Amino acid sequence: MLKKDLGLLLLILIVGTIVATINPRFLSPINLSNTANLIGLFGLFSLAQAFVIISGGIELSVGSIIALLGVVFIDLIANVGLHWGVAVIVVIAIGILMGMVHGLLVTKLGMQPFVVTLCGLLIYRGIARFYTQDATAGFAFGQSFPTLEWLTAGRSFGVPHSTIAFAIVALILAVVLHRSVYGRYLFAVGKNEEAARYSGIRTDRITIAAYVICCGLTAFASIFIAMYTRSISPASHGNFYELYAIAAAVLGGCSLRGGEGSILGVVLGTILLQVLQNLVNLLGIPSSLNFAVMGGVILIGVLADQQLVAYRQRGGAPRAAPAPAALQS
Amino acid sequence: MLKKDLGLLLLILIVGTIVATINPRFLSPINLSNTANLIGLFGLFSLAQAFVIISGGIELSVGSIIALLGVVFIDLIANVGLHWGVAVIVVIAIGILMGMVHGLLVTKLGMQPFVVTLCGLLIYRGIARFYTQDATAGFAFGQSFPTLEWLTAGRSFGVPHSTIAFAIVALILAVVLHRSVYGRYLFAVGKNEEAARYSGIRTDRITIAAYVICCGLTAFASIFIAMYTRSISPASHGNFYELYAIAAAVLGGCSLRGGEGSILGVVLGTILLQVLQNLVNLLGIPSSLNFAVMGGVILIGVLADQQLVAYRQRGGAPRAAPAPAALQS
Amino acid sequence: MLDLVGISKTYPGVVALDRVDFSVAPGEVVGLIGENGAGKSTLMKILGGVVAPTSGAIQLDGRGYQALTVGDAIAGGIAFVHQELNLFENLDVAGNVLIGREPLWGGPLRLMDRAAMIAQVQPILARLGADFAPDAPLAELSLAQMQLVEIAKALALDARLVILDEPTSSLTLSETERLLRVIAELKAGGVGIVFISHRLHEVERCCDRVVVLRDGRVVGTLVGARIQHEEMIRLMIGRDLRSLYIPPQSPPGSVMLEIDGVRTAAFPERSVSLTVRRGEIVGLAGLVGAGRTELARAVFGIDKMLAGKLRLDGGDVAINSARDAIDQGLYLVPEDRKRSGVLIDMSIASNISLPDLAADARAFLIDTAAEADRAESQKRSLGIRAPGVATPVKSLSGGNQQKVVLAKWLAMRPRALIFDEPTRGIDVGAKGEIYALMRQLADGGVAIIMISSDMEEVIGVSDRIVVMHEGAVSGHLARADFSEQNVLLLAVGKTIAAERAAAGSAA
Amino acid sequence: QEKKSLAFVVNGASDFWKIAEAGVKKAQSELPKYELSLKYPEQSAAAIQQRLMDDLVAAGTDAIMVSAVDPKTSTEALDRIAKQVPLFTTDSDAPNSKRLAYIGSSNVELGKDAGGLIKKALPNGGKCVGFVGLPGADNARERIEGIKAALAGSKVELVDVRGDDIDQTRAKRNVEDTLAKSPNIDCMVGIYSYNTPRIYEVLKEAGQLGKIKIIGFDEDPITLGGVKEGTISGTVVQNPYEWGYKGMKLMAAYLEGDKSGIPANGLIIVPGQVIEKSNVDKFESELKSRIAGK
Ligand SMILES: Nc1ncnc2c1ncn2[C@@H]1O[C@H](COP(=O)(O)OP(=O)(O)OP(=O)(O)O)[C@@H](O)[C@H]1O
Ligand SMILES: Nc1ncnc2c1ncn2[C@@H]1O[C@H](COP(=O)(O)OP(=O)(O)OP(=O)(O)O)[C@@H](O)[C@H]1O
Ligand SMILES: [Mg+2]
Ligand SMILES: [Mg+2]
Repeated sequence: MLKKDLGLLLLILIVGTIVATINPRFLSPINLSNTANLIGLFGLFSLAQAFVIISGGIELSVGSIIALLGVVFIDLIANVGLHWGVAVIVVIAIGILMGMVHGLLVTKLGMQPFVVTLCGLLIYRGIARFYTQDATAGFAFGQSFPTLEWLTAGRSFGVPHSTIAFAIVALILAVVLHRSVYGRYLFAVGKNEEAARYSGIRTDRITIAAYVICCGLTAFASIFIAMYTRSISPASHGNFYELYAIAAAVLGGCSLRGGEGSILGVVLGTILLQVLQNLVNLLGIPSSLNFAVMGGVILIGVLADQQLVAYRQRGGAPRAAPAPAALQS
Repeated sequence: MLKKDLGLLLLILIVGTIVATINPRFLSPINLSNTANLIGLFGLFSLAQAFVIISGGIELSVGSIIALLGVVFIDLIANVGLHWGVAVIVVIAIGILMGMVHGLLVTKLGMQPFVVTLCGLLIYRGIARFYTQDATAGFAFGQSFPTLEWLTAGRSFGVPHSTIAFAIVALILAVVLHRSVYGRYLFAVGKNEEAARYSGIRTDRITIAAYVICCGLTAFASIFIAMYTRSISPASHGNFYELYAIAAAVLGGCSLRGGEGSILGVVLGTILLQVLQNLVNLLGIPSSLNFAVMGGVILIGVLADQQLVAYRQRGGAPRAAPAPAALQS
Repeated sequence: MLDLVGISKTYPGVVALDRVDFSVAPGEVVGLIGENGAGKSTLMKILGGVVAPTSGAIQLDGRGYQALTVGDAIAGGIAFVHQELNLFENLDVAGNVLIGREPLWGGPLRLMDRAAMIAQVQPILARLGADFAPDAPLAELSLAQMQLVEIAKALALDARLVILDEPTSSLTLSETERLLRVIAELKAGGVGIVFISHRLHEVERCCDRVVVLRDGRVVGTLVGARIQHEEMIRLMIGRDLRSLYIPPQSPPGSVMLEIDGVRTAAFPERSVSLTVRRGEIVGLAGLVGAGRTELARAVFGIDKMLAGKLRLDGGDVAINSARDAIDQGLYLVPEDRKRSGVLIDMSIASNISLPDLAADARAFLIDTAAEADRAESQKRSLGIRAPGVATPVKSLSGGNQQKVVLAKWLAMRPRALIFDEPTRGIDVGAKGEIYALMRQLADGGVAIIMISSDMEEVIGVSDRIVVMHEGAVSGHLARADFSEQNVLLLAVGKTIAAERAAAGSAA
Repeated sequence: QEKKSLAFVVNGASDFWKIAEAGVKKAQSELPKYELSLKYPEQSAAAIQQRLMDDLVAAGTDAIMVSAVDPKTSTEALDRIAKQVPLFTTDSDAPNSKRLAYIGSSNVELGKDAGGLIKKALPNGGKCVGFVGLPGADNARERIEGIKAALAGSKVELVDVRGDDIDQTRAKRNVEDTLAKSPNIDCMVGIYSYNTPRIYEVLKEAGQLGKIKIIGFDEDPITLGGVKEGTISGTVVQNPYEWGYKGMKLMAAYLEGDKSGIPANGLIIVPGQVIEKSNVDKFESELKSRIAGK
């Protein structure tokens, strides 16, 4: 697992060096700080996604949750006039509730995660748009929440607080995933739910917990993102963010078949994706190619990684990952 | 399988009756014909998606393929001045090539379908936007291709030709899937690829063929869609269409775990989704709720179907589909 | 007809086969035996084209190959029944049997001829004595029935060489009997057969020649009259084996596990009651699909019980999940190892610690050192053959995987244990060890139910036999009345005179 | 010596900005000492546009003109940019931000112009339906507000506005469904540039051209063709070419220390234009020559 992460790190360093050579401003403190800020924002919900992916599921409603909860959060503090601390709690509570519902539908009613969260994607987006009548939610002029703003969008010693929050969350999740009993159970459930059940693991609880962690953390991220954009048009806010999250997790070594992945990998995956976005803008590549560059790098990254693995255990079957195909998601 | 389809049919009839009661114009020939037209357009690529889903894969690049090939098609006939017949062949050939590449990456290089086609989603969209420099591709005023227009967007006896094309394709695919050896092998590969390989089935070819059929048919659909909208803004054309296709397939009884599904089911799934879209407009529901209505109905539909199945084999485990969880996509 | 010369196969860290020579002639039945992990399946997979050898040559009908592909093997008339099932749950029986060789019509359209398929499969099923129709959905069959389908698949091929890798591991006596008869018919028709089994009496009965593998090498070949139990065992494990039955140290104690009127989904209208005492091993026999596995799953909390009660040590227990059962000290060793028994991608240590991870954890964090220690001691006491406890279970042989499942439970404190086909695919040496372990547990006061379709095992190991027929208990047998005849009569739903007496003494 | 670079950041991919780009090109030919560029965010989202601007500033851009995705609520983000480089807004203003000036038209005014066209097309009154991509977006709201203001007191009524999320298929289907739902509607208004051609096509297929009046916004070729043909009553266009051209010149002048181009109220309004059958030919040829770069 470490070797995989090393490869990714190397890739980031190579890309970074090339960009820095072409445009030295890549390494300017302001650019690094901006990129770090976005790594923090996107990293939070990418980590969240990783938990569900490791459990063998998928969470497609990330973008819609970010839109809906962002709208709710801003509405609560800007219009309803709730104290922001209360609003944070409310928003995270809603996130946890959503995770619970997703988890229950997946486990107790045996629905496929893809279907459940696809419906979530549609429904939450619809509610967000209906809630604001398609209008943009934002603060009135001069409306200001100094503490909240400092906490979410401020910087200390040039380090954005979103990045700090991300680092802390990543550390906690790394311990949970790689050292705790829950993490071990999660891997077991992701690998083979039936065998896990026969070993006495309450697999339903583990799976539900994965969705709760995912949606709760996404709710937390939605607050940072809302405070970053400070305005949310419910029709487009967070569109495709689930794809970013999944891409970061997959680049970072999570398998969509479940049971595989590491926090460090996801962190590196997020960094790579954000550096790529930064690169497109810094090198003056037409932004229309932004998507293509991202897709190309993910493809090459995953491919190179697999070929490396296959090369190391050379002599193996041509399939780099000779898992039984029934497991192909 | 038939029972499942019957349930869906019933749901469509119920929804239809309710809508017709509230607004009798639902049954007006013009509205039926319009809806049939859209069923044809969306049905073509939903059927395509079903093949890949049955093979145990997924094709996320549908929307981007529709955008890229639509742009290419319109550019070829409107600007390059190619004969439309040649352009149709070119576009379908590109689609087949895309399918081949996806299939090869999935089989020969052992990449996960989700990853491959996610990259396709990003790359094709990027290329489409770069190709036109983000400009809209469309016909000049008065530019007209009477035969092509009649074939793709015309109507005979009030029946749109897209619907006829859809019906013919559905019939052919039904024979291929349910009566031919290829279809049998596709089901086998989707359920248990390893066992299929042990049975001497060239599983790689079957899988590649599924992607080829999917992308080729999607290319075909992209022509109809391009001729319907007659103008394509590459940044937004076809956005989220992969979700429509997957939703229709899943509503129609395809399992994302592979190895399950029927053509009739997908046809009914497509019809339901389009009736829902129609309903939002006819009943004057705010368009912002469009997504939410769709999500809600998919959720209820899949849930009701599963509960029915579980009820029929009552006493069974609470999980309606007690497949080993490792298989959860 | 077929010659393998100097075949070697190495996996990272394991030499699975070491310069093995092997041949089969038309009309010959070759037995292939050896301990778990000896390399039997690997050798056959090379024959079947599933695995490529590291070195060596293959001669098939005079043509030389470096490695066969599945296509080559099928074209060369080799049919292969794999040790693990390779079936499609979304197809019916006929579809499974004829997969890859469907009768066609419609020329280039390559459409399937359903009627011809049914007609083709029907006689094969009849020949095997299967009690299900060709158009039955596979998902509704039990494991043993599926194994019959797997065999039917090989028969349908009209092969010239049939490889049977432990075809009888979950078959009961009568089906095994039929299979042996079918083998004899094939042999008479000039078909070559490779027969792998850990049930040596079957090997004794049907093989012309027996090749014994140990640690990837051929250690001996027995022909004709020399094919005998003792001889085979000595070659396989290099020593003699004790008899199966180890008498308990003391008579059984008070009732430990009481299953009272339990109904399961497979036979919702029938209920099962049975009791097991401390220190007792109760054999649960029955024909294929008698409902034993369903009962075990329900008792262990995997499936919901439709009705009935469970008592452990005299007290009512409510079991709604496997966790509840485990917390009560009631464990199950499941029938389908690959699917339910182990997590094949995880290490031996993680598998063993899984049900009782809390014991190796401090404040929710896993103490990996303690975990490895515990796994190490289990590995040693059960003789699991692996480079280390960090080895993924995936790379172990079937038998050693089964030992990992056992190790999982033995690392805890069982009160009652249900073994569902505990020695399925386990070699004789390891079997002996497992039986000794079961007895040791029983003597320590554990109540044991052993579900088994291996008549030798049921009769050899149990203190008492309970026979099930179509979802209900059809009779009890005390040790004095043990015989294949009696078990079979009860299994098909008949009663016997001795049964009443046994019931009187056992209840 | 390095050239100074000026960036025009738009709010999303659209043909509309192609015309502005022509203006930027024209300005480039007159400003050899500058590097001018037009930047699209890859998605029409505030966060993405913000990041694009951050990156541009980091990459050393000297002045930025932006059509903010969400100007009303992006004040602080714009201020952050304005602190580092001179910032101008265009298309839709953010009056409370520290931007130096706004160049563009007023969507409310455009809406009023369209309302005038509607009243002219329906002298006896009637019912109208509007079609738009994102009904909640500011530009859509303001245009609708303008239309309603102009129609107030007349016998014409805007009864519904259907949104399509900028999905052409849905845009067309919305028109079809509206026609099926209320066949005796009197006029249809295409509020986003692509809505009008979709209306035109559906009405043409249904044989309703001329019976149902069409009023549009912007200068899609089909729209202009329809106006020429007389089947589209008229369209209200803006002048993005001027925004691009004037804006760039203004920024260059500002960087050179000439601040005279900036009025005291910071508003440089480039009025929109009402295109009807009478003036469509002149407008079209002018547009063509501008895009061709003459
Ligand atoms: N895919 C693999 N990767 C690594 N090692 C393997 C693999 N398959 C088999 N082995 C090893 O090769 C050896 C031979 O295994 P094989 O399955 O042939 O044994 P077997 O004789 O069939 O045993 P059993 O009676 O338990 O089925 C074992 O040590 C096993 O661990
Ligand atoms: N998934 C299923 N769906 C429908 N019927 C099933 C299913 N699984 C088992 N059955 C049926 O339930 C009955 C009991 O099966 P069970 O597996 O408990 O039998 P068993 O005595 O353990 O036999 P075996 O030797 O096959 O394991 C059989 O008739 C079988 O066909
Ligand atoms: Mg074996
Ligand atoms: Mg059983």
